[in-house]
Parts: sequence; C-alpha cells; structure tokens
Amino acid sequence: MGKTFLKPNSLSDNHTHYCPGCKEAAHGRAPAMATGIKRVRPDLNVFTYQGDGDLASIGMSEIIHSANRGEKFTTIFVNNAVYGMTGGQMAPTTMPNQKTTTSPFGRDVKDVGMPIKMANLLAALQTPGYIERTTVLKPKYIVKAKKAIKKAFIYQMEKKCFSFVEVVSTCPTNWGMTPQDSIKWAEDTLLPYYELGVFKDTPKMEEKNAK
Amino acid sequence: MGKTFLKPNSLSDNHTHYCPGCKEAAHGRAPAMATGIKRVRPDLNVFTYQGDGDLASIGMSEIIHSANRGEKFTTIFVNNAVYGMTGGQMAPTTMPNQKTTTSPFGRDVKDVGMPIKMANLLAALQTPGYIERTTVLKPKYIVKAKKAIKKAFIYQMEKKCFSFVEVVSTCPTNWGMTPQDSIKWAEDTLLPYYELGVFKDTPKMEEKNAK
Amino acid sequence: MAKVLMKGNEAIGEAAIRAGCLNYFAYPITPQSEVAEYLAKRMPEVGGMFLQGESEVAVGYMLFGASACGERVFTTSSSPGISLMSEAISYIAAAQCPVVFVNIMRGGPGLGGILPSQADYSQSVKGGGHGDYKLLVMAPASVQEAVEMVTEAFVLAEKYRNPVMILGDGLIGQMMEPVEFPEKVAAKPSDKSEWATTGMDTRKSDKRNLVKTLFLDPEELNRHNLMLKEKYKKMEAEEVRYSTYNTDGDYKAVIASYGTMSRVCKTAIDMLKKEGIEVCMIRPQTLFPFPEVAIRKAVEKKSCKLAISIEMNMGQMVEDIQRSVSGIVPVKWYGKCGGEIPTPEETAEAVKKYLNNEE
Amino acid sequence: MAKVLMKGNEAIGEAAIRAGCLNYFAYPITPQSEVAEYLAKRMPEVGGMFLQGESEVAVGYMLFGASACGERVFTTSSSPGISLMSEAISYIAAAQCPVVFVNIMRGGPGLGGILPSQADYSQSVKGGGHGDYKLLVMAPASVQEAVEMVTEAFVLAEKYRNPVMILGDGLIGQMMEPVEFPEKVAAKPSDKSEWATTGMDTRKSDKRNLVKTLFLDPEELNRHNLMLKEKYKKMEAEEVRYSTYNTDGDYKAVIASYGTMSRVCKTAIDMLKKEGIEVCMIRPQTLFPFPEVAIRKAVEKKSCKLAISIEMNMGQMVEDIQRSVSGIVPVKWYGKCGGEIPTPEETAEAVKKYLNNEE
Repeated sequence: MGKTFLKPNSLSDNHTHYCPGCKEAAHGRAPAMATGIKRVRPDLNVFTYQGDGDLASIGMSEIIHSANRGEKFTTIFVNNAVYGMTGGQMAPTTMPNQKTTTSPFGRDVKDVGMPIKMANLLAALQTPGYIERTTVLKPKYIVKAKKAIKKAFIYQMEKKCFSFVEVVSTCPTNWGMTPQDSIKWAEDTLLPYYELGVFKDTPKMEEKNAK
Repeated sequence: MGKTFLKPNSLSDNHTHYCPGCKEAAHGRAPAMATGIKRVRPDLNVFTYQGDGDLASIGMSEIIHSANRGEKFTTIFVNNAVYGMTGGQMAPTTMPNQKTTTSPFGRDVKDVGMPIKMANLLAALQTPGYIERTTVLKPKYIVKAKKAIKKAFIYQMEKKCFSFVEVVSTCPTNWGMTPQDSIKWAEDTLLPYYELGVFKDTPKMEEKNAK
Repeated sequence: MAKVLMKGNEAIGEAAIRAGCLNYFAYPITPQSEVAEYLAKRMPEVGGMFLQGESEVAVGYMLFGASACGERVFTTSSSPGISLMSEAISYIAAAQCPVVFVNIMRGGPGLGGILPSQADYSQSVKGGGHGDYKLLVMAPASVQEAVEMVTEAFVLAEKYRNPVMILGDGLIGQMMEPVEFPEKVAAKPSDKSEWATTGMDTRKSDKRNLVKTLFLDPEELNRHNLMLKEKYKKMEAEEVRYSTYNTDGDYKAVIASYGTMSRVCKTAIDMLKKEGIEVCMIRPQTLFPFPEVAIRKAVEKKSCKLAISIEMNMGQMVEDIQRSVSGIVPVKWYGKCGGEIPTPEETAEAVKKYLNNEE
Repeated sequence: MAKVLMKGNEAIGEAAIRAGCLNYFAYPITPQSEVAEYLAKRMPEVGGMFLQGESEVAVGYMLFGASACGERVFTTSSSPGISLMSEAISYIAAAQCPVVFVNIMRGGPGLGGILPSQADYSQSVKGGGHGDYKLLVMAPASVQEAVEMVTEAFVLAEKYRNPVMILGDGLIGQMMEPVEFPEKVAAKPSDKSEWATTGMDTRKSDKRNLVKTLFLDPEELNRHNLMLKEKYKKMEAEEVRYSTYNTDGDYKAVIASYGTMSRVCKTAIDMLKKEGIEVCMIRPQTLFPFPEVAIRKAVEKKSCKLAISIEMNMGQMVEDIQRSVSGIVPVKWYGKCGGEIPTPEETAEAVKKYLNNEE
C-alpha cells in the first residue's frame, strides 16, 4: 500500500506514527495525494514510499502524471520484483520466468511482456528533474542510495523539481529464499536488468550550464 | 471518448455502426477493453481510436500496460493538443503557452510541466513492437500515415505485436483558428516538438537480424 | 449585493470562492466543465489554486491530500466521474475529511447521455463506495439555491468533518438565472488543530496528527464505525432540510420531489388546483439526512390517499418514501430519465391517473 | 460426486470453471487473492485464460470487452476493488453484458481492515455506479452455497443479460468446508447471436451487432431505461430466493440475516429456543431482488412483535426490512463490523433485550 507522509528533519521513533503528520493513500494513489498536499501547502515536505504493485501497476498513471507535472515532492520506489503486502503476486517488475503466486510457472514474457523499468520510463518524460536507481543489497550500494535520497529531499526543500529514487531490494519471504540467497539472486538477476545510476539530474545540469 | 471496435477488411459505410461488431469503452479505457476482447478472441482484429485526454490523461495507465504486455491490437492516437469532445480543455499534449479553456493564460510549464510525447514514452518500454508518429497535416504526410496504419494492422493480423500510430492533427474549432491557420500552427508548433518517425519496429528488426 | 445573471456552473464556482474555498481540483466532463473553465480564470485573480487532475481517480486523492492538510477544497464532476471517485469518497469519509463534492448529474447508466438527470440519487445517498459511511447530500432546485448550498456545504462539512455532496442535475449547471451571493460567506474555518496534518511548525504543537483509514484491529475498526454512525445520527437529528408547497388545504396526495423536477411539480400542482384537485409537495433539500418525519406527517392528514415520488430517474427515492410513510398510504412513482424532463402537463396527468386509480 | 475439503476462495474459482467460464481477469487484493492464485494454476490445465490486470479499473473494462464478445467471464475482488470498478459496472449493466462479479467483502470504509465484513450491501444492492441499473445480488452462507451460486450466477447473468454480484464476506473466502460440486454444471450458453460482437465470420450473418451505452437522444435513453426497469421487475417477480428457519411456531420476532452472519443467528435461535423464546429467521439468498413479501408475511403472524436486521455492518439492510414490513412491527438492528463477528451469545442477548424493550 502506498503511504504519503510529511517528513520533518528526522522521522519520529514511533514506527507507525510519522510526524508532524501522516496520511495514507489508497493502493497506487500516493502521488495524487502528495500532489494535493503540495498544491495547497508547498511549504511542507512530502514524500511517497511505494512498492511494485502500488507504483508500477495500479498507480502507473498517478506517478507518470505527477512526475510530468513536476510536482515538487519525493518518491521512494522500493522495487523487489513482486507484490509484498498482498502476498507475493506477479508485479510489472517481476523478472522473466520468475515464479510468483499468480505466475506459478514463471513470468511468461510472451504473454505479459517484459518487466517495466520505472526509472527509465519516467526519464523518457521531459519534465521530471531527478531520477536515480539505487539499491541496498550491500553496504557498498547503501552509501549511494543514502546520497540519492538526501539529494532528492534537498531538491524538494529547494523547491526545484520532482525526484524519484528507485531502490532495488529483496523480498525473501515472497521469493521463498533465505535472506542471503535473495541477495545473491537480486545481484545476479535484478541488477543486470535494472541498471543502477542517475537517469536525469536537471538541477545539476542547469547548475553546470550556468557556470 | 475512446472507442474500441472490431475491424473487418473494410469498415462499413455506415458511419456510426462499424462492423462486424463495435463496442464503446469509457473515457480512457479502450485499451483495457481491447485487451479483454483480444484475450478471449485472439482471432478478431481490434483497434482503439483515442484522443489526447482519453489516451494521454485519464487512460495513461491502460495504454502503458496494454503496450507493455504486448497486447496484439492496434492503437490509433489522434494528437491535436487539446480535449476535443468535452470542449477544448488542456490536455497532457497541450503545447507550452497554448491557450485552452482550462489554461486561459496559456499552458504554464512551470506549473503543469511539459507536454507528454506519447510515442516516445511508449518506446521507453521493452515490449511494444511498433511505434510510429505520423501526421495528416498535408498530402505529403498522409501517404506515410496510411502506410503506418496499414503496417500496424498487418502486424496485428500476423499476431506479431502491439502497434501504436500517433497521428498529429488539428482541431480548428477548439484552437479558435481557421482550418488553414490551424495547419500552419500545427506545422510550426507541433511538428518540431512531436517529431515524426518510427520509434520502434521490432518485427522489422527481427526480420533483418534473421537474414 | 445586487443580483447578477449567471450560469449555474459558474455561480457554483464563484460561490465556493466566496465561501473561502480557494482550492479546486477537477477533471473535464460534460455538463460541468464550465466550472473548471470559470475557475481557471477566476482562481488566479483571488490567489486561489486550480489544478486539472489527470483523471477523476487521481482528483479524488488530490482532494483527500489537500483536505487532510486542513485546507478547504472542492471538486465538481458529473455521474461517471463520481463513480470513478467512489473509492476515494469512501476513504475521505472514513478519514473524516471535510471535502465538498458537486455532481452535475447526466443521463446514465454507462456513458448514457449528456442531458440532465437525477439518476445518481442511490449512488450518493445509499451506496457509491464500499463500507459504512454517509455523505451529507444536498439537492438545489435553482441556481440561487445552489449558491446557498455551496456556501453552507463548507460549514457543514467542517462541522461534522464529513464529505458533503451537492447533487444537482444538468439543468442546475447549464441554466442561467439571476443570483445573489450571500453577504457574509467566509465563515470562520473550524479549528483543525486536533486532526489536520498541518505541519508541526504551523501548529506549534508536540502532538503528531495522523490521518488514516486503516484499522487492522477489528475492535478498533468497529469502534471507529460506531463513532461514524453516531455522527450520521446527529446529522439525522439536526440537519434535515426541506420545503413544503400547498400543504395547508385538504390535499389528496403528497408529492415528494427535489431539484429541478420539483419546479415542474410546483407548476403541475398549480394546474391541478385550478381543476379543483389539491395536491401538496414536500421537497427534500437534504437527501441524507432525509425528511422522513415531514413526509410521514404529511401523509397522515386524513384527506391524503397517496404519496408520489416524482424524479428524473426510474424511481430511486421511492424506497425512502416507502420507509417514511410506513404503509399509511400507497406509494407511487412517476418520472423520466436520460434528459427527458416531464412537462407540468404530463406530471399533472400522471398524478390524476393515480388519484383516479387508473394505474 | 464426492465431497472435498476446500477453501472458499479456491472453491469459487473451481466452480466458475465447472460452470463453463474459462475467462478470468483480476487484480490482487486481500482477502480474495487466493482465487487468482488458484486459477493461475488451474486455468492452463483446462485451456482457460487468466490475466492479472494492472488495476481494478482496467479489469472492469477487460470484463466488459470479453463479455461483449459473448464469452463467459468473471472476476473476484474485495470492497475497495469493487469501488474502483463502479464506473465499469454501470457501463456493463447499461450494455447488458452478463459478467459475474464476486466481492469477498472486507472491513471498511476506506482502507479499513482485511477481516470479514458485510458493509458493501448498499453499494451492491442500491448504489455503486451512476445511473439507473440493478445488479442481481446473491449472498452465500457457506462454501457449498457459494459454489452453487457461482454456478447459477452464469445462468442468471445470461438469462437476463445482466451482471450478477456474488456478495460473500471474508469468511466465505477464507474458511475451509466440505464441498460437493454440481454434477451437470456447464449449462448450454444462451444464444448470443442477436447482440454479441462475435465477428461476422463466426456468426455467418449480415447483421452488425453493436454494444453501446451512449444514447444521445433523450427519448431513446429514456426508452432504454424503461426497458432495463422492466427487466429488473421481471427479476423481482421470478428470481427472489430465501430460506427460512424456525418459522413454524409462534415466534415473537423475525430475524433477517444473510451470509455468514445468518449461521450465527441460527445458533442464537437454537439457544433462545432452549430458553423458551421462539424467534424465526428469513435469510435472503438474493439481496436484489429482495424477499420483501416473505418478510412481510413473516411479521404478519400475530405472535410477532418485532423484526431485527442482523448484519456484519452498521445496519444497511435495515431500510429494506422497513420497506418490507411497512410499519406492521418495529424494525431493529443489531450488528458489528470490521472483522468483529457477533457471537451467538451476544446475538441472543441482543434479541432478548429488544424483546424485553430494554433498548
């Protein structure tokens, strides 16, 4: 389920009650809700935290249009190639031949197409300002992921642009693997397809050009 | 409003009753309806005929997912940079500073972003097979547009891939121009932004590679 | 203030601004697109905000987000567009956000037609989204009343922290009538500090507000629903609105009708009076809460033989009339739909036939 | 056929296949995802088709497209998912396409909870989408009955060319019970040549079929609505289904209850009987058409002092009971919602309190 909430300098220690105020949107609609917040209270810092089914399946329209309007909030997209909360169904990000509860014989790309690369897709729009794909599979990646997320929030606080940080992640439970195996599988299977990197960084480009 | 219908070798002369059977979907949902038809009757030839608001605004999710699954129908997208049937409101395809009934001071790209290039966006997906942008502004373009549409249907009949033909067009009524002025405006304003050409032709590529 | 001649859709937009609502999200759909077109020009003049959403589904959640911040916000749409907002409406009601919706109804079901209709009565009053929730539903019979109801809708929405639906038919949106805007409209916004997520800085508070609709603990969800139920009961006790027509004499039948249709009924009642046939009307101005007691009392008059629900639909209010009259008199229905508006003559004729037991 | 022990969700999927429905579109949502998971494996074995749609909005129109081709097709979802299909449901009803929907209801409104509920009664029976349309709504009280209703749903949907909604609560989907599948299930599909867009080649006909819901001419749209109304009247005359319990004696109250809740009521009635308190139950198996007459007749018994609607919601069927009893006896409500299921003891207690006039 997508969640949209307002972020202070640091989140509260209370895991279920973010501060200074939090809202939950329906499955897929967090970017629309974040748009609503930002349009009436541009001073508040807003981010959406969304999973595969939420962002790439049911919420496709909302994320594309929010990104394309250049709504000045931040989206963190956790891509683990499967629906998590509803119990491991096939997502648009599920890999070819990957088995899930609704693709028990493996994702058949002839039948349902190739996995959607959300960062690449959003980068095909003109407007969005900052798009990066990161991962948290190993400590060496985490530093970069942290930097990306920080940058996304700085751009928001500077009212610069829409920011999108995709985080390639694991889902041992729904993959039916040990945490260790799932890290290996993600590195071997997900990272070659979901290439890490910056897809767009308009504020940085503009800064360069201004120099 | 989107329309989904089944096309025989030639359409009926009766303008409101296509044959051998026709269906109308709600605003934006024609690709979902076409998916429903193709999945249960892959032998029928199906195409959707959609406008700006329909395809690029409310129907964004449906066209992306249908294209990405590689549904074997044909979409004709008439891009005239404005909502037509509801009376000239701003569309995702409306040009910067273009005045419409809901952007009376011109589209402000700082507020609502740049126009969406649908053909380019769909080409960023891995699956879709044939994507071309054409126009019917002048006879010299029409021949190409016809060829593109024909190719799209041939690919469908050969059960090869999803096909998408964008047709840049005019809307004199809602643009508040004479037909002649609107052709000039479209050539000067739309064509430089909505570049014509083939964005993807996987069957042709595969044929080449096979040789 | 002097009266001005205005199209209903534009007057609704202006009324919202004067009620202090400077935030508007909407998606184009006939026959209400003029609201967005009017406000696209007008909002910038008053420092307000208008955003055309990419779909009604998205607009529903934009409203939710904006309202959860404690800001006044509204939308306008028409029948299929409201269906697309059904999920969001359920969320907004569950989260107790005071969003104002305006539905300028068109002919249905499906794509239907673009002419006036009252066929979304059941959707607004009974069903719509999933779960136990109620909208406060108001039905204006003129452009003037639409303006007044929009004004009041924001006050009621905030009083109850509940979405309010203004249910107008296509005629209310499309016709031009002289209209006077209320002098003092911008009622003081209610105190939202207890619930709205306005940001810590703004509130200067340590309390962290949370707007949510998820209650995984069944006891908690049951309590939440009981609390909502109490709220709806309070509305039923305090917010029923209706007007009456020709109720003094010994009428033979009670007509129940709302919105534009009730104006036709008035003329029909006058026509019948000239023929010596007395008929009265109860016009619900709120459809929820429903004027059950008023209708029940009206049919209790000894001369009354009949209650007739007259609607621009296939008989959706009939069930509420049946509940209200509790078997005291038979309940009939007359109406047309999909843009067909019964004439006063047809309406009078239908009433006479029922009174003569011909149908 | 021998009985097998099956989870409700899986049994529903299997029943659809055995009813000759080999086309299934759905989107994941708890607590009905097992239907899709079961059919993802099972459909390929029987040459059937399953597609996971990108959203419930899209699934609604996939169903519409497939059904308009004359193919049997169904979906399963849960409360918020059905709200997202509201627009499509209105279109499908308007276009008279025989789609079967299954709603395994969860707690609402909004995101609510994932435990069993009956809070979408009004949405399914009264409102939901825009415009004048009705779904034929069936409420199973056991896994066995769910199987039977799914089987019959396709027959009824095709008989009336109307969408059918199976309204099950989360328990029906989640619990395991012994179930026997009907011997002869694949009823001969009805003749669709008059309306379905099956392709000219297939039909060998010159007639061009058109499936549409747009009627710009108001007279035509009115006629279309009158035709639909006649169809719903026919359902009311011919398709009302209900069962009764303990109606022989001189009962003091009539309980109306459906689905899982009715099983709790049965136990409560048995408990009350032991205490010498006679109470009967009318269990609607179809919610539309509603067993008005049966309920009215039940409360006409001299000994009867009361009707009580017992539901896993905040009292949505109450209004239909009120209409049915027409003031003959008072109508009360008891229930809980959001996953809280009243126990037989609580239910019996609530009935006793009402009978003792304590509440």
